[in-house]
Amino acid sequence: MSFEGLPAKATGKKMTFLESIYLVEIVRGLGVTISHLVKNIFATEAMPTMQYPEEKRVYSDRFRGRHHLMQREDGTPRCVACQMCSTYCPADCITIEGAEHPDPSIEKYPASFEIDLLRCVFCGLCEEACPCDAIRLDTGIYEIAADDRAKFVVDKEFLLHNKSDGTR
Amino acid sequence: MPIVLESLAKIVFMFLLILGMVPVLIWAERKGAAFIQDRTGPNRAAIGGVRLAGLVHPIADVLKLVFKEDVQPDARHKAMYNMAPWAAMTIAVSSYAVIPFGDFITIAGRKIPLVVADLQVGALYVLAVASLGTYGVVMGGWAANNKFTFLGGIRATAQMISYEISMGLALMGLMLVFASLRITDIVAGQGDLIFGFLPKWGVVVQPLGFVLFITAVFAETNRNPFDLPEGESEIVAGFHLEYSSLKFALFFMAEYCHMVVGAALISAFYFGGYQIPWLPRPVLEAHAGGLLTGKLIAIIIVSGIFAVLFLRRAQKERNKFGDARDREPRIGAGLWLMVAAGAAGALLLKPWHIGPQGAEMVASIAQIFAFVGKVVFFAWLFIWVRWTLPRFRYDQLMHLGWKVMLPLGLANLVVTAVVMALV
Amino acid sequence: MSNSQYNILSSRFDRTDGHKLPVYEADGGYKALKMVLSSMQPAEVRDTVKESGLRGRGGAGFPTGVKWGFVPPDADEVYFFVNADESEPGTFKDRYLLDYDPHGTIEGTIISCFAVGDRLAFIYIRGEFGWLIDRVQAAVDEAYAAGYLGKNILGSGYDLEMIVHKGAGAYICGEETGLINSVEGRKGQPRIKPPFPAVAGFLNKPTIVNNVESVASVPWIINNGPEAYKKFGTEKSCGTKLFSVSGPVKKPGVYEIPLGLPFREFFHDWLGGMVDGEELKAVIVGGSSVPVLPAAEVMNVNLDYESLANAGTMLGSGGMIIIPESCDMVELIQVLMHFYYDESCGQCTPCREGTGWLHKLVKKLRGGEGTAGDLDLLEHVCQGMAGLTICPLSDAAVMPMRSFIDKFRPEFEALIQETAPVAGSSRWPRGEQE
Amino acid sequence: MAKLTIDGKEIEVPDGTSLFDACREARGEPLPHFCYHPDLSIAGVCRLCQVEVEGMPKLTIACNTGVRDGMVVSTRNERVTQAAQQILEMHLINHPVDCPICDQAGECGLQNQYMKYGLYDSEVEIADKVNKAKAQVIGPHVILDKERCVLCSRCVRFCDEVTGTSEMGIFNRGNRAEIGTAPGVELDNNYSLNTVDICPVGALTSRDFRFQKRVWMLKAANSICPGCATGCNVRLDHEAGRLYRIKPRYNPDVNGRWMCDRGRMLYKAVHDENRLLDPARGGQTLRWAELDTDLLAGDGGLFVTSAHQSLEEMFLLKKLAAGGTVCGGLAGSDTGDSDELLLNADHTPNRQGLGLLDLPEMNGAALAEAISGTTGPVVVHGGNPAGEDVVAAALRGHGRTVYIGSHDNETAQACNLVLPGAVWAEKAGIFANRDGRLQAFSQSVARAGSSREDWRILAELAGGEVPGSLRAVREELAEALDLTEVNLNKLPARGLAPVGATSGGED
Repeated sequence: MSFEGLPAKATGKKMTFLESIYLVEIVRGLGVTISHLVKNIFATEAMPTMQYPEEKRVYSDRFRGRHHLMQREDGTPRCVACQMCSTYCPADCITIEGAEHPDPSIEKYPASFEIDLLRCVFCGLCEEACPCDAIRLDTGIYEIAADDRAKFVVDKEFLLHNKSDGTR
Repeated sequence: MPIVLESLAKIVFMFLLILGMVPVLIWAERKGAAFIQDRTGPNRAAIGGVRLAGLVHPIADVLKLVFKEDVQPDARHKAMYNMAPWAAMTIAVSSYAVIPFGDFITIAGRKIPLVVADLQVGALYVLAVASLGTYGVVMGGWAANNKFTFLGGIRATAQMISYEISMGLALMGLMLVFASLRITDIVAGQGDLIFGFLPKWGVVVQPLGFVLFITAVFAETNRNPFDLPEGESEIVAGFHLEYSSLKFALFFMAEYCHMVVGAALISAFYFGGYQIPWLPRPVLEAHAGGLLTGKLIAIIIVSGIFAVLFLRRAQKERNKFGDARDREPRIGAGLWLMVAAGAAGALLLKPWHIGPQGAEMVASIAQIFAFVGKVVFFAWLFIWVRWTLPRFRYDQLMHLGWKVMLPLGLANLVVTAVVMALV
Repeated sequence: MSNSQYNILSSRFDRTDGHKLPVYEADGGYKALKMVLSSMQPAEVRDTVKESGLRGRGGAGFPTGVKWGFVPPDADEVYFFVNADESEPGTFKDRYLLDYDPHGTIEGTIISCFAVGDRLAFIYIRGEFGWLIDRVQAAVDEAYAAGYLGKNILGSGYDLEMIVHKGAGAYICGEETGLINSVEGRKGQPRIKPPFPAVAGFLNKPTIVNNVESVASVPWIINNGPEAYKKFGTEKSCGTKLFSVSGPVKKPGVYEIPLGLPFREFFHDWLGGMVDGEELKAVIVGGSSVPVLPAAEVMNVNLDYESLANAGTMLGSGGMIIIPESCDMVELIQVLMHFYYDESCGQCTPCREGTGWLHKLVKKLRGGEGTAGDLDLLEHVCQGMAGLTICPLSDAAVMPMRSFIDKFRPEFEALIQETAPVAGSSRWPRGEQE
Repeated sequence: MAKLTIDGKEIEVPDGTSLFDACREARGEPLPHFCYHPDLSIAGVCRLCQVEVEGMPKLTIACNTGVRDGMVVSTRNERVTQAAQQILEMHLINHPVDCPICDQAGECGLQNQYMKYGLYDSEVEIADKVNKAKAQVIGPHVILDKERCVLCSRCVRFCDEVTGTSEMGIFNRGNRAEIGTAPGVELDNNYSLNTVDICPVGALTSRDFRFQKRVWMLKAANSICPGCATGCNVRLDHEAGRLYRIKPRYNPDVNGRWMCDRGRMLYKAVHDENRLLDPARGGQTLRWAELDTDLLAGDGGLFVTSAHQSLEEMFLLKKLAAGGTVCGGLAGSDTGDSDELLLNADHTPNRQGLGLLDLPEMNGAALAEAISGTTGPVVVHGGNPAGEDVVAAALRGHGRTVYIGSHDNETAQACNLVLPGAVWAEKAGIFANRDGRLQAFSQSVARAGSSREDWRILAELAGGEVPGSLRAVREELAEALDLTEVNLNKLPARGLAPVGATSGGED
């Protein structure tokens, strides 16, 4: 679709009589739409529509998909429950409860970490706010569906293993 | 007794025609909209993995709507609420009674006029039933007891009143020209030629009347650009907001029935109905054999071309998807080949040697096809316009109805009357 | 090692058994005390000392008589401390004094206590000087036995008790309030001033803390009069001063010199120049805490307070360190920085964190991991430490650091040239950019 | 008075004021500082409050400088701000910057001052920092993180000067110096959590509040501690209907800047599982609407309030008991530990209020007798008189007993009708402290379950002429107390000192 040739802004030009009775313009409009129709019938392949479940659009690496919590080497979350993300979150969708970690070198860890995906607006500010690089929206998952509201509230275990390779 | 059978047969035919067109129109609406907007449109519903370009969708829709839960508002007016969709549907279909879909057909020596009820005041009947059409909408809107549905009903009423007048004025011009209120007369009158070459169609003798009429019909059918009763952007879904399941389906179907009726009225009043231009009935009957042969040959050629195209595509895309859809081009090719084979089989019956009785039958069927073809075109026009024009604002709608179309309709009537008086 | 010409303090360094009371008395010891107790008023003693122009020999150079005058005249209790917590690297004059002439210090202390009206005196000796404590304690015991200490000294009605206090080992206890804290049993760290100790010090009573050398000069001044004392030295820097010289000179050791002696003369004539095969590179004149002077500059200075201040350094405690050409200045500063890092008491933030940072940076530099901005960073750290703390330890670390970079920058730069400068490292301050 | 010029602004302050306070007054905000605390001695170790005094060659710290007439001081010139910035940088060199897991984040001196005076890029690698012990439990209430400490010594001075217990000290020297408790000693005095309050950084944090909530999410409400008769002014920090901690609020006439650890833990009672949530008769839960309207029908009756209730509630109960006997509750109940600083032996907040309204307390036997002796209803409002067995037995023996209270206790068990009242954090009211000082507290969190404000319950029980609002109750109360010129709805911030009494507390 090209916008070339269109005026950059409304010109405020007076309509001619022919234009003002509208009929000719309607016919011209019909011509425009039918030309699209005809063109597309004979060039189905050229249409930009993707056959979604079979074909998938390749998104940029920066695409913000479903969140995931980064793990330390031992599989525990990197998150230290500082609640920067929940503080910063414009949708107020992150709920964290901190607790004492048995390992004194970690000190604080999230006893629970929940994200309400229905509230989330995928703005990525939680990533920005995180001082530990613990939360990322890098799974690339955009197919988020469930048959129950409660299932959209995902917990720490889910987020820890929420990978784009489909292993949850 | 035979006359009852006759009428029943005609009613059934009309019903099948209209109801048969509804799913096709829905399909055309969706696919047409999609192609106009550079999309592919619905193509998911499939039978055994074969998708048939979305043709299965209307079936799936019907199944879905039939089996869906019928959610009803607590505060509805029960009787009205239940009646409304049926009213809409019934009224939409009933105006068809007076529209001739052919001249006549002779079966078993009986010359049967191809119209359900050849009323003397057919045109008035049309106007009357059309204005009843709004009742379904108003009832539904009011009975659901919801602000949005109510607004939709109100809008429908106001809109109907505004455009009914223009519609009537436009038709009055036509009645003056053909000097009859009987629709069969009007259609028959359009078989003539004026100046020896121009078909005496309503659109030719009443061009302004045609414009007013078609605009009014669009408005009466609540189709874009006049679909304010269901203006999504302001009142969610308007009058049918509170309807679901089969009742919603009825409203939905009523809209398409309205479209078919509207298309039939336009064809009957302004495009010669079943008349084929330059081929009046006697000429048709005289050359029936040749015409039929030519048609069959044309069908063989065209369907052959399509079959070849599909075969090539089948060759090319043998394993494009890796599932049942790879069979679709082959099925298409098979269908076209069957059509070609059927036509070729018909040729074997030596259609150029049909007798006078056969010729008359062919002529009748040809005229029915002509009528159906016109109806299909105007039904498509409804769809086409919908995906071309934006919706009016309500004040624009009223302005157009009262301050443009009404004066123009009056002027048209006066001018027509004067011309008729002078001629 | 004394020079007979200047024997105010060092006359008895060569004396056999000079630390013993009979020998001291035989040399005319306690004569001044007897004179003071028999014929002078405390105020007279204070005036005499003030007139002599004696300046504190601990490093700051504050006139001793003036300091005594700060004691409120109506104070009921006054305490007197002799600061023998000599821990400055390169300084070992007090140790000599107490080792060879403890009675000189004790006599001076008694006179000073009399002058300020004190009844209890402490000699605070650095804990590492184990033998010295025994020796001084023995001398004090002798003095008690001889009636120079205790009740009614020499029948004058003046009482004085003297305690030899063993320090617990921190450089900062040499700072007067740190010393007081230490004796009180608190953590040895300086107190915030005001109030100054002369007004509220030990147990919140007026307290005078004087260096050993200052106190030891007092008997001579009493005996010979302030005028005689003023004959030595220059107009503003009166008297003689002990210098403890270390480094590869032919004759290192403790020297008593008249203030104002040209360094060139001291170096060539007294010290005998460098040992063979070494060239003079630089001199730290007054102990490790003062700025260093390169050879070219040091040859033109005189050894007195004013001349050295003009040259950009300080007389300090007289711990002169002679640095030969073969010495790696970066290594030297690393040693010094380690000293201050280790000795910072940890009270004031700039010093506590700054000394550690300086040490880390110098260590990193010397390890070859220095980057282009490091010298600027060192200066930046110094700037954040200088003059912002309770006591001068922070300045003591900053002064050599700054002077080493200033005077021997090429040696530092040589270490970091091999390392590529860090690109895009944003420098202080960032706030303005935003 | 001394006249001095600070940043070009002339101000006059009394002689003996510290330059720090003079600067605070002139600037409208304090100088950067960590070690200075108005209630503690001067340490002068953080070195942040450097100012330039005309005539002095070096910068000087304002906290240890007295004002002098004619002093000209600059607090914002380049030299001063640069020094402050550099000293702040020194503070942060060995700070772990673990703000994400630090409970102090949000109310931290280092954070605030960095944002104000710092804003430089750090020159120190994390690996170069000096490591010290983290998360050391040093007492029943306090946890210590030595790395975060800026060695301001406020806690040391607090323990030396305020409590006199001297548990804390600074050990080691140089940048190895660290705060700690002496070997074998725990920071276990009754005021240990005040060290957490005065700690400008996250070195000392409360074990109780640890990791419970980020402080910036908390909202604060002013209140009065109900723990003892001292009536410390407190701030209730709450969020989403939950109390998280209690902090002292400055009131020089009552508690200064301190409060005891016992008082700080009282918020737990608000969210206790033991709370009464619904009205109940004989253990059967009711709805308020199902209560009989003629609960108090009959002659006389006994009405027992307690020293835990607010003045308004006592007053209303007294009014309610027009024809019956009124009693101030169990004499000598809720007494316990005390100390010389703040904690009073009387662990009720409003026993003086009983005196003001002339409600005598009874001992157990007398109360039991009074209960058995009345034929009318017995209304027990708050407290736990059935803690004494004779009273419990008497209550059980009486047919018409009503308990209005907040927690399920022996009295609630013994009475047949139980009405859930609000705890002090859930309602507003006035307490009279040990000196008779009237202090108002306000509601901070929503009431638990279907409990109601006590004054509303009492007003409804009374029926007939009931005041429609707490405001109206207070107006009547003021009249009854003969405090006509005082507006009880708007008590002064420091509370209303009793007429004729000396200003209480440690002024």
